[in-house]
Amino acid sequence: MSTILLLLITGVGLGALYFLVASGLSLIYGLMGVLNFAHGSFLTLAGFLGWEVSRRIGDGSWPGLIAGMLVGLVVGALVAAITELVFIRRLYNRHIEQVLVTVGLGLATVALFEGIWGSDPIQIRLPEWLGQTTEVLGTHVPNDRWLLIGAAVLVLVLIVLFLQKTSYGLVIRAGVENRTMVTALGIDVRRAFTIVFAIGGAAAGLGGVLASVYFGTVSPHQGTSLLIYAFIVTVIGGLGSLSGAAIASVLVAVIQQFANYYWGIGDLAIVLALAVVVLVRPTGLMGKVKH
Amino acid sequence: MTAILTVRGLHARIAGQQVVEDVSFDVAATGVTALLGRNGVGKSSTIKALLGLYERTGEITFDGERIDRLMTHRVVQRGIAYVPEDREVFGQLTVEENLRLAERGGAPNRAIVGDLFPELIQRAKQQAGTLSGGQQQMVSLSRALMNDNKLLLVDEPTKGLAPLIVGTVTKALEAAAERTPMLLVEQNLQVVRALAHTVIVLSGGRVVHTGPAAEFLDSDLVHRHLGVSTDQEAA
Amino acid sequence: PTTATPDATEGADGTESVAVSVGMITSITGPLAAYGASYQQGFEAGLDYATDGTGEIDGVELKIDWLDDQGNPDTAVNLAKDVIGQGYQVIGGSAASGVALAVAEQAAQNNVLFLSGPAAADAITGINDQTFRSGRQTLQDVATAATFLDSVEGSNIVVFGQDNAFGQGNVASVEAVLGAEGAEVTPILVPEDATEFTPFAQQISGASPDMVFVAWAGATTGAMWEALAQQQVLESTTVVTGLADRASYQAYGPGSADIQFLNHYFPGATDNEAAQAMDAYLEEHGHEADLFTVDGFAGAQMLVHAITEGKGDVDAMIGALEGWTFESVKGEMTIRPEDHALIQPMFQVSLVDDGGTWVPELIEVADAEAVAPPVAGE
Amino acid sequence: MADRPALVLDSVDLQIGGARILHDVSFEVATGEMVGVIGPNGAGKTTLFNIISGVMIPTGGRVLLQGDDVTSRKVYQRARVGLGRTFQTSSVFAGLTATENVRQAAQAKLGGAVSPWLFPRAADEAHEVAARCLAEVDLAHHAQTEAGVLSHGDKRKLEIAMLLATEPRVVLLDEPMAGVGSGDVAGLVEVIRRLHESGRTVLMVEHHMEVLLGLVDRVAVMHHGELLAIDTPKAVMADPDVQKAYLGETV
Amino acid sequence: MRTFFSSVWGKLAVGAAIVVAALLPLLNITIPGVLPGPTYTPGALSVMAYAMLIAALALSYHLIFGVAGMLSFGHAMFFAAGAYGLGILLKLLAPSGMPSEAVFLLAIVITLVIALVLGNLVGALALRVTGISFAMVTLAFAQAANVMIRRNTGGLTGGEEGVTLTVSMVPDALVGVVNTRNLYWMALAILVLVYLASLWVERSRLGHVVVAARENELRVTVLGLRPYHVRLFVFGAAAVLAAVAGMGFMLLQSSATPRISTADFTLTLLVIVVLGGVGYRWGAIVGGIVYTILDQRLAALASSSWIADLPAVLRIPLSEPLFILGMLFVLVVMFAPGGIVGITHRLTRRAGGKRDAKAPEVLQDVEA
Ligand SMILES: Nc1ncnc2c1ncn2[C@@H]1O[C@H](COP(=O)(O)OP(=O)(O)OP(=O)(O)O)[C@@H](O)[C@H]1O
Ligand SMILES: Nc1ncnc2c1ncn2[C@@H]1O[C@H](COP(=O)(O)OP(=O)(O)OP(=O)(O)O)[C@@H](O)[C@H]1O
Ligand SMILES: [Mg+2]
Ligand SMILES: [Mg+2]
Repeated sequence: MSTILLLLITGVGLGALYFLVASGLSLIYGLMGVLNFAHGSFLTLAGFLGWEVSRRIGDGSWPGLIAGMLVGLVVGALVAAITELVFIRRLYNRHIEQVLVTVGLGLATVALFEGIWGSDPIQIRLPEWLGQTTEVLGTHVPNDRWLLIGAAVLVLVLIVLFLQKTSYGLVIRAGVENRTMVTALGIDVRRAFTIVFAIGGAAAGLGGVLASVYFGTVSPHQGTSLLIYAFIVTVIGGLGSLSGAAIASVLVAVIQQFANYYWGIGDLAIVLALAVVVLVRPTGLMGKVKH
Repeated sequence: MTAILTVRGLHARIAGQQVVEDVSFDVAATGVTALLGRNGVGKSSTIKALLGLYERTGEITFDGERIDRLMTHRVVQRGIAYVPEDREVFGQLTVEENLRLAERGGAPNRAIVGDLFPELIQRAKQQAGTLSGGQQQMVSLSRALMNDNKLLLVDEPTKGLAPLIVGTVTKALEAAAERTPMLLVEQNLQVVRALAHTVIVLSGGRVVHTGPAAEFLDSDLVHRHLGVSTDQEAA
Repeated sequence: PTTATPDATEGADGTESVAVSVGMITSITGPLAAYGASYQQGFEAGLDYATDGTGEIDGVELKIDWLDDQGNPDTAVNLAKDVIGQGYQVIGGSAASGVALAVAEQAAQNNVLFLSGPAAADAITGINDQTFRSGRQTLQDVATAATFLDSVEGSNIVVFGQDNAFGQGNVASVEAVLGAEGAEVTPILVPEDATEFTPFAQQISGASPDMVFVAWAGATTGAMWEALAQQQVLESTTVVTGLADRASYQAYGPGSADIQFLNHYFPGATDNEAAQAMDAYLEEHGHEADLFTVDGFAGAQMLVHAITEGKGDVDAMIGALEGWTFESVKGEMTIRPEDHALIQPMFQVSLVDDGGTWVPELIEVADAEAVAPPVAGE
Repeated sequence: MADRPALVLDSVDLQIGGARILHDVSFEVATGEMVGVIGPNGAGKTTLFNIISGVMIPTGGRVLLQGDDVTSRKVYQRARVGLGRTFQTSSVFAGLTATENVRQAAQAKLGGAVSPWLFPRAADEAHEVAARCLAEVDLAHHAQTEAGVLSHGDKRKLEIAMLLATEPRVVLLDEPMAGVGSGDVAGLVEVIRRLHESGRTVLMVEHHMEVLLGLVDRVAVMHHGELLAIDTPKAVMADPDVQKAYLGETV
Repeated sequence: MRTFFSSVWGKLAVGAAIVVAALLPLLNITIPGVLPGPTYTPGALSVMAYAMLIAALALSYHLIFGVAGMLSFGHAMFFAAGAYGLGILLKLLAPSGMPSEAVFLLAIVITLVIALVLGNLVGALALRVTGISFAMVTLAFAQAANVMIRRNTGGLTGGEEGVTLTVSMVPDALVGVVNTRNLYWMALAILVLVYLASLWVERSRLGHVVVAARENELRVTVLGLRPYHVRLFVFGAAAVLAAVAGMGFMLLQSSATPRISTADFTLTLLVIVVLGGVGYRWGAIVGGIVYTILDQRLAALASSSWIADLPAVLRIPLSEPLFILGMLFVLVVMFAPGGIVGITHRLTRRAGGKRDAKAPEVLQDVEA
């Protein structure tokens, strides 16, 4: 019983991590149609720079961690905006090329990180409380999971508000379909694209810092290794549906937990789930049916 | 008659091919100027070049300002509305979202949509991609007519519309033209006759005729430039 | 026999002075670059030591090339073929087991001597006549773990590892070594891509074993140790694991003091003549000793011995190495003739807090014979 | 055989979400007959064509093609029984040349289109058919032009050429004249007339009344997803309901 | 598009290229910085053979990506099926007592059948969806295959350490550095075979339908054709060709590790095809060769001394081969959409005074 409870709670915690990684990806993919293979690098870079700042401000202290998270947000937003301005912008509506550019950036940046920070994971120090556990019905739940869950909920709410309260979502959905016509309506679609990319990047940046909290390390491959889960979550949730991504994140993580624990086949189980979803409901759990 | 738009020596290349060659014309500050020609002569390309959707060279002056170096959205923000030839509604968005996106400037006149095409109001929540061809054309027209414009560029507005609606649209364009000058591409010569005061005829990417509409439509130039026998047009 | 090249450019066979070319194929860049670097530093120190600072062997013209395999077996094979084609008689290096196995195959096919480096896979031992190793193997790690138990007989041992070749290999080794001595061995293998270890840690603490043997590698190490600490595994039982390179000393987290480490080598583990020579050489060149420096050192000693005795003739060099006993940094080492296992002492170590950082401290030296692996293929 | 109707629609219904797009549409088209379909925008004409060609599956009713019930058959299966169509918005292979476009159609008809063992040759039968069909719609001068860059009107003509090459027995034309220059309408009408006269069954949606009325045997009028009337052009034009729903007030 | 190579001169050029390639092991040509030694040396030959096998693999990927327009992330799986299939079968069949020639042939045939079945199975499922979903399904299958291989499933795949070739079952002429020349010719033969096969598929009517379906799927079905089957054929054919390259790889390298089954390895193929020029058969070949050589030689560059002396801002990026490759790739995608072959085409066309047919960006927006 306590095992099941623990699997569930830690599953939700892992799901929160997946969502933090996937939210930016899903936002960018859903609105802009850009499957961003460089997303993992956004995460990693934010993780590294967040760590560099936080250890200078106060290694293992709350102010240090909070500063690290802020830096992660800013770094994520900046890198994403620069990526969009320099690379993606020139390739509007050429989705395959956009994917390819991000693939190249992903490869190159991971190599660069290895060059700068070395290929070994670097241990980071965290506020003591995060390393402790909270007892829930006889199980010891690591405290950092609560932080992840809280952050994931916050990100979900903020992005949903952004989409509902501003017209950027509309402009971009239209722009992806037919950018020319949006400009012919007198709208500067480029700015909207940059902003959405930056927001997706900021979410990734926060995710990167929190991933390093989760693993207790920063390493050049951290982001990329999470990327595949983010892809799977995005597809299962339904391309472009943020709430779908949230549900799928938790679902995937919980399935993975149970399958890993009882049969040792967590990743096979996820792959199977993906295959089933894609074949039975190609638009994903919450995806809009295309006409 | 003063001109709202003057075009001098406009060239546009697509894929290295010259599709608009040294085109010069004026669009009068009032009423409808029609741009005519057979399929593939470059009518749509001319309009797109004006908007900056195609690479272009030449001198384009709108309302006293050179616009040939502006980006498309800036051109449009100067008060030029565009109804593209292939409707180009955003299929993934609802009708309402399509219209909302097109709202520009001070006071967009949503009422005009209801007056012209009551259908669209009922279908506000429908995905535009599922609309019938004619309904999409209505959305496309509404997007332009809703705003306060200084010039309308309208490419084949009646294409695919039922006769009943052709009548409505013709009247709407007539009404719009009273307020706003218009450059119109249209294959339906009856509509041209009803609306236009001047025609510009293109052939092979060049202007081959400019003159009053009625005079042109009644002459054998119609046959020469558009391939229509005069009696056919009358039918 | 070396390769017949249509138009030989160098290395005319035979007369008085012999030329021996050695291709050192190892990770200079890539994920194992750090291992490659310390191996190379150790090798240079060892060469200096074994040749008394001359870098030369009597009557032999020695040529050593360092080549980067980026940790990629295919690149390594291409490099191996290149040097074999040029008539090199010896290959060395291999930080990764996959690389070592692939290169060993080339060594056998083309009859050149292969001195494998840090790669720990048991499969390298006894793989073929041409392959030797200058490092330890997994079975020796496991045997060292056994030295932590007062009595193996009837004890309950959990092997906690990842479900990959490394983890499976460790389970097999523990079963072979400790199971044979009457221990009850329970493997708990976690899928390699898993990132959440809390439930497994809870499972271990529920099983209340006498000893937990942890075989772990890769990026999730920190998270795994944190989970073990959080679920009170470290407090409640003897946890044994291998102490890796310097970079990992801080990876075990706050629970470090509760972990018992078996160890291949750490700086300062020994203080014999070879160790002093190595440290002096490294210091002079601005390097620091690490886990695999000793493998490079031993590799160079083996190379020098093989060449001194065999003068570049592969069969003679193999003959010279088999059964050879020598003093190296770790102490006395013997190359077992049957399977070329390198019989060597191992260490018991603990981590102690030294002003905020964890540093290793020697508890005991495990005798070379006591931790010798069973003969491969028997 | 001969008197079996080419096409039968038997109380066809279509609902999407809550919306009723088609309601109880029934009519028959005799072999060799040409029927015009008119109706206000959004009446359901294109949807009807989609249902006949299998692009959409009705929620009720049956579709019979040459006597066979094809209601649940796939698009390609219906095409193989001899159904051909054009699209309201031109649908061509944008990256292929005009000739290659028509060639695909010709091969589909001649067989072996998907064979890995056959190679297109510059002088084989499919090529000749393609050249002939392009000439027929007056597009020979664009034979080597990539279809995607053709002007609007020219794409419409290309679609007709592809249709001709498949030699369908039942033809659905969705607004073939839309966007075609007034000077070229007559030529296209001629092509369609020949198509009909060679014994094919034709259904054609068209808002160009003057063109339509001169061509067709009967006219079906759609309104709000229902079949309002189906009768001779004369009778239909005289119907006041049709006047009101479709043509607008006549003076 | 195929203006140059479909001409008579083009055919001659292809023939000449094959002859020159076949003669290389007999010549003494040194290309410093590209090959490790003169062309007859085993080192140079094995690098070239490796490059040709990668080119053959890229060519098979070109069928799926360049011709059929399907973005697959699972192609490495079939290459791995070839390499592992051959390695495992030779090992399993070795004790059977059959003569080694029979074992060798049997293993090859069974591997081909496995690849065919696997390709059709995965294809049949994945092709039920299109676009990014297709990419994800193929990714998922490849990931599953990679997990199985890494786990040492059934004790057959050897986990991280991989499978080595059972040399005793392989013809002597293909074993050992002495015979590198033969392995080189084998690789060349495989490349030519895959080239001819893909030429065949592309030129056939089926290939044309696949291209048409890429352009407009509904239009194809309305003509009475089924895109599903032709796509499946191409997918299956590409899988078998990839497995052929994989078998050649096993023979050349004498070992296979899980690296060749990773999604990263498929990404490498994508990089190769784009680098060479999407849609050009020669692009895949040129890309494969250039990539392999760059990959091998950039490592040498990275550890060279003049890099070590540079300041950190330059030294760190330049000493990471993948960084250079990645950025090169980005530049090609952005500024040379036709890749290497595209550039040469444009140059030759310019030289011939014809105009440049590449549409400007603005226009492509309109078309999309
Ligand atoms: N991307 C392109 N590449 C090459 N030529 C093009 C391209 N786009 C259009 N053209 C050519 O430019 C010419 C003009 O096309 P345009 O669409 O302006 O004609 P149009 O007068 O509007 O014709 P229609 O009445 O059929 O709409 C055509 O011959 C067309 O083939
Ligand atoms: N998902 C949907 N929800 C609601 N209504 C829909 C949906 N899909 C289609 N419709 C409606 O079905 C009707 C049928 O459209 P159809 O395209 O058949 O009309 P049409 O007669 O061809 O018109 P036109 O002459 O304008 O082309 C339209 O009114 C359209 O808005
Ligand atoms: Mg036009
Ligand atoms: Mg319609």
